Amino acid sequence: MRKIKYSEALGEATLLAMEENSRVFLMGEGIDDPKAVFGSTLSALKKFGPSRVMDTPLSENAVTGIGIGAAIEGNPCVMIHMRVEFLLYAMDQIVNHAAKWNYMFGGTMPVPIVIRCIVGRGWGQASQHSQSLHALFAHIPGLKVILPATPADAKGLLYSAIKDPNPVICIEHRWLYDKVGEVPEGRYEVPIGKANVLIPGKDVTCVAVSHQVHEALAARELLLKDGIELEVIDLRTVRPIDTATILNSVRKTGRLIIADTAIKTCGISAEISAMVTEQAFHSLKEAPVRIALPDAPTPCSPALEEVYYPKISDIVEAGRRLVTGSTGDAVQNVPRLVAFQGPF
Amino acid sequence: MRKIKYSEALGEATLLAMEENSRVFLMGEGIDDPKAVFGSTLSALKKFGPSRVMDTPLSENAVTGIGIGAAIEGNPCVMIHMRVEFLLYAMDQIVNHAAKWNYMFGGTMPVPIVIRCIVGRGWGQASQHSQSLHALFAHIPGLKVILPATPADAKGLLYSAIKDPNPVICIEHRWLYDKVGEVPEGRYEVPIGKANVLIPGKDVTCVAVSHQVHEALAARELLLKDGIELEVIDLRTVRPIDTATILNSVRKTGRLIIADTAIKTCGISAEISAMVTEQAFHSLKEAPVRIALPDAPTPCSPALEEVYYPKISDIVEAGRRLVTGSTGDAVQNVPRLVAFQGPF
Amino acid sequence: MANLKSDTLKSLYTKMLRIRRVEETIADEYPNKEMKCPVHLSIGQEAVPVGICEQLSTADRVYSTHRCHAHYLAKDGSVPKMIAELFGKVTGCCRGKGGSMHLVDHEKGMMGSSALVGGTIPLAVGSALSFSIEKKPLVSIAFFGDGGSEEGLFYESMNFAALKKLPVIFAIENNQYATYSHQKSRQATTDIYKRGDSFGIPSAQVDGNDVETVYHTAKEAIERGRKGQGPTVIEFQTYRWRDHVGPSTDIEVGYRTQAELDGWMEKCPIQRLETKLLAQGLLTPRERDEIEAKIKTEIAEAFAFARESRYPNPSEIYTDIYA
Amino acid sequence: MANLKSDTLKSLYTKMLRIRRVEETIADEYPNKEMKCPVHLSIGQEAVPVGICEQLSTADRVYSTHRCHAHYLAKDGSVPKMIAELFGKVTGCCRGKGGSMHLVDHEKGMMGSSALVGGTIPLAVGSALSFSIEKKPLVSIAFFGDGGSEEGLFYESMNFAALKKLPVIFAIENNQYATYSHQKSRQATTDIYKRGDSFGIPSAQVDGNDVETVYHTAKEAIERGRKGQGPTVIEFQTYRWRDHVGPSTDIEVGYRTQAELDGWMEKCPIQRLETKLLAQGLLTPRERDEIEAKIKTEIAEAFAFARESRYPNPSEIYTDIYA
Ligand SMILES: Cc1ncc(C[n+]2csc(CCOP(=O)(O)OP(=O)(O)O)c2C)c(N)n1
Ligand SMILES: Cc1ncc(C[n+]2csc(CCOP(=O)(O)OP(=O)(O)O)c2C)c(N)n1
Ligand SMILES: [Mg+2]
Ligand SMILES: [Mg+2]
Repeated sequence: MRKIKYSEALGEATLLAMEENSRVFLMGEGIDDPKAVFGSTLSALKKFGPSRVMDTPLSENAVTGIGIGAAIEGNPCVMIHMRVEFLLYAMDQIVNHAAKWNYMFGGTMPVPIVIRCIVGRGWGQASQHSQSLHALFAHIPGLKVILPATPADAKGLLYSAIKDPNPVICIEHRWLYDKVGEVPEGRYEVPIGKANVLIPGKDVTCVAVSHQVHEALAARELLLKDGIELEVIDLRTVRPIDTATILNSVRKTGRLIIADTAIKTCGISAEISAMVTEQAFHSLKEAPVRIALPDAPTPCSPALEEVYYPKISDIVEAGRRLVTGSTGDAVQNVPRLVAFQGPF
Repeated sequence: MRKIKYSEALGEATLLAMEENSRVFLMGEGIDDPKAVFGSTLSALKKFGPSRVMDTPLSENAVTGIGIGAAIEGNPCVMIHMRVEFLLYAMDQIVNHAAKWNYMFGGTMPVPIVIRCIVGRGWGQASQHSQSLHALFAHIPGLKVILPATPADAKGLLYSAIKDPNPVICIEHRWLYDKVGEVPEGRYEVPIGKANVLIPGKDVTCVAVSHQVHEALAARELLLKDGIELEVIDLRTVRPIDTATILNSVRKTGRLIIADTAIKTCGISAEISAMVTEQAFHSLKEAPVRIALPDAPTPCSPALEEVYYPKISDIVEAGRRLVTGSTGDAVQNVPRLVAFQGPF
Repeated sequence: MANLKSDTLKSLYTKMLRIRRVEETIADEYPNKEMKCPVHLSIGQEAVPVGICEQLSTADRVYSTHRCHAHYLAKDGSVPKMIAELFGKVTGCCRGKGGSMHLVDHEKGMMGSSALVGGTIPLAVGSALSFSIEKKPLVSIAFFGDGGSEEGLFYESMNFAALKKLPVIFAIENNQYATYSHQKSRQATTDIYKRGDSFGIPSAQVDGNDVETVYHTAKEAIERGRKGQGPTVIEFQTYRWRDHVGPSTDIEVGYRTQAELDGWMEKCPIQRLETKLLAQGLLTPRERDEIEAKIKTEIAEAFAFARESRYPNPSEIYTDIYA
Repeated sequence: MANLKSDTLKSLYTKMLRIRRVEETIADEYPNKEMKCPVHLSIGQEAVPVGICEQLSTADRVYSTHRCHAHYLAKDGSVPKMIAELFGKVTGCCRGKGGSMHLVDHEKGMMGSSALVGGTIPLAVGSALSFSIEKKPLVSIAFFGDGGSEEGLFYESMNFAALKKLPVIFAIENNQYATYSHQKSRQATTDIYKRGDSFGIPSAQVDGNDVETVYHTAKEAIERGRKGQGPTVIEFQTYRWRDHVGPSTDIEVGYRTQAELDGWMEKCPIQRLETKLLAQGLLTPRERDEIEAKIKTEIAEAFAFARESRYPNPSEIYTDIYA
């Protein structure tokens, strides 16, 4: 299959949905500028121009509400924010309005909006530009929340999201944008709410989210050297959660690692742990392990970033500990995933 | 000890803090009106007048930021919102600014603000006026989050919060306002971050939040009839969580119920369950049980409200199931906690 | 300002009266506790919604607030479905899920109302954006109060609507109060409409208790919208007679005076039109009584319908969370 | 407008030049990847912060944005602590936790800067509220851009400040662009200051590349604030020479023309003042060279300091989350 970048895959999904439904449109700050949201709106812009790829003022709250209103009126909207933090200006519109409108009005008011946003990491972007806030949205019934981790999912999930009659938050990790992978051509849907068993393994289940999927895959290779097979599940969607796929796996392995890009406390990793414990307690050989961010804002200094983010070796050590009871020797030959370098 | 209402206890804490520090002030929409936030700002208003009990425009985002700015400048601010939902307009100021300011600036910028807000329930307040959103704040390092459940804690925790040099979110359940209880006179502090073992019990631990504390206490009485002793712990603070008190209890009982006022998925009940499983897995006789709201917005109709909210009997049944393996017969003589009646 | 036709005037009168009587009945029945939800009555403020909505088609849109009864009824919402909604019955316009603060009728163009002050302003602009994209000669109305005008959403929405020349009308019902706080204790300047000017939007301040003035001012704005000439801001001066929430009067609360209320009751929009119509012989006392009687029956039937309807099944908690 | 004293003029000149040279050095050094954080340079926009901050005491407050280098330096922030911060060193003004977008110096009254556009506007009003409560004759400055003026926070903050007559100055640096979007594609009307008028706030639009004009306009506003007469809105017209973020020029991106940039470079605020001072003999070429040399040394020392400083210990991740 031909390979393309994650950013291009996002673009393909967008273009496809816009071609199929002439009422679909895009909105966001500077999304029609030459950088085109790291290339992801480029093809749409070329084909449909700024009338359907609409630049907006720096007014996240109203603009999100306007997108919601247009969506209710029958123009499915793809709203793009360059950082997930900017959504905090629009929390009222998202949580109190988009998530409630159809329910509150007895099913008469679907809201087909997709809100795309990017998670930053590295190059000293610091406390206000590096948060992973999907747990905030995962707590809210009425929303769907996806985090595509591969180019194929970027296309398939985003395409499904644009066609979905409900508000979908699509959270994209900045480090994924340049990842290259096989992506089906043409119409390609990945269902929202279905996790993906990327590689089976019999010893330990690792449910990973967003960029952590790639860390889990790398950890799998290292663990194989110790004779430990990690089953890597890409969670893909954090609301609704695909409990069946996770439970199937844990019932088999009896051991669970959850690798999240967000803060640990009250994160999605807590939910997965609690849900599995609730439903498969007697299958569990050991307590589930959460690999996530420490309870601190993101620091700027490269020296602190280095220790702030969990590492592939953390997953490896957790896997060893779950199987052998000990983290073992220092993990050797840990690959370095491509880091994003400034200036932005 | 003399008994007073929860609302009066809030008022006492406020007055005390304002008397001790002449720079403390209150802000909020209509907090100086004759209803005085259900009486809780009345004493402050009488003593200090509208210059220190300041009415504000309906501009939650800026007003919260202004409170933060005044707090940074050295005027500790108590900001009051009549519903926790209104905070969603101010999420950026709370999460991106208040929670980060001291950290980001290397410890030079403490933010002594308390943000009080009320959780609605009942009388058809519906989807936009009945949410319990403490998990959103509990996920954010840099914030502290308290939910006083008793008049004594209303005084002690709020007083501690106002003296705290950090941003504290204080979430008050509307049904607690008229509860009467013993409250120490004069200076009275309850430390933030300490859970409270309200009644010891050897069989099952129940960690309860806010109004659920009272449901847990009622459930305890009913469970005693079955010979089951529930240890009721009032969590009090959801960030930081008092893990030691919870773990001590679960290590003793081996069984855990978490009773929360919020949505279950990604709620604080998930965090408690995950944390306990992580740290006391081998003490657990059964999987922790979460009693919380279903994954749906709040409906208006009284017929739906009735089934939407978990009941005392749910805690009783969970307790029985954990101890005996069965929920047993229908629970008899369940008390009805006083429900709030309209019009507001 | 051309004179309105007598049919139009009678229609305006009937609609205002209908709103008044529906709300008065709600107030009377409220203590029976069959309507278990907060109610925010518009008694005294009927002219604004009626004067505007009289000129709209069902494809034109209205977005409203916590105080939404009058907007819903002016946009031809059904009375039985409204009362059933307040009763929490499955026959209500939201199947009992919304209650008094969330009236809706998609087919009539009543797009819903929010309990978050200011929350629907951008939604109305969203409808207007859709009309503009689809080149439909339709308009969208954002109703909100003086309090709502303090939310940043209003300014962000005005800028966007003016920038993209969208057919939206920002219809501000300035009743001077937000709950019990007077506008002067919340706003630096009380001429809200001037803030519209500063975005280059045609803006006006008019008597919101004179339904003919409302009609004429809205007419211009609607035409402007339909022609693709962009948004309009209209500040309507009006006054709420009852308590902020609940069925009663509230002078005893102490935030306003009886004299102030009396002054505004003299400017009752319905009485004003009735006096004029009677004086000019456009309405006879007998016709008036017939209208009253018809409304009375309609309301009685609506309450009977609400009472007889069943509550939603418990399983409805889980329906319509997603479309 | 009285003429400024030559000392003041020289001070303005020196401060602007210092900012320019610091930022040019950052740009030159940036490719070495020792400064691992996004940098937003103010080159071309030095007159606004300098013209205002020259008149402030350390007890007066400044709040800033992602583009905060010039504000920090104009408010007498230390160059070595700034460069160390960009290097992520523990000797930085935030102990390495903040980076280029978050410069701070509490003792100098530089209260911090936010990477969220508009985010610091209400914080500055908060300082002004504190001054008003405590009856201190101090002022607080909210610096932000044309983009920031589109956030609802600006309007909510203006209303509050005007209502409570707070000593805050809304200092808008209108450089016409937000990232690569021109103001005209984001705003219905480009005279931002008029929106201040609509709240009854004295508002003005002035040449932000003429430091003397900046100084005089700010002077009035500061005096008004100190006297308890309330806020002022000033829109300064200026222009950014470099890319939105990063060290380079950006004509090749294609969103603006070389001609437009050239036109604004001719209005260089530093060159303008230098030409005038030299012409009037208020500055000799020799003095100018001395100033340049001094700045050069200062910067070299700052970079050396940053390089020699150590990184924060890993445990610092957990310090200062709470005070
Ligand atoms: C965002 C938000 N803030 C505060 C409230 C509480 N509240 C409900 S109605 C109201 C007053 C609104 O005043 P106005 O907009 O003038 O409308 P009116 O009630 O006068 O019709 C307030 C403060 C709310 N519901 N939402
Ligand atoms: C709330 C928010 N929205 C968007 C952004 C992304 N962003 C960063 S700087 C910028 C442009 C800001 O323009 P302006 O306020 O004019 O300041 P300038 O960069 O021109 O100095 C944008 C859109 C952000 N950081 N915060
Ligand atoms: Mg009002
Ligand atoms: Mg700009």
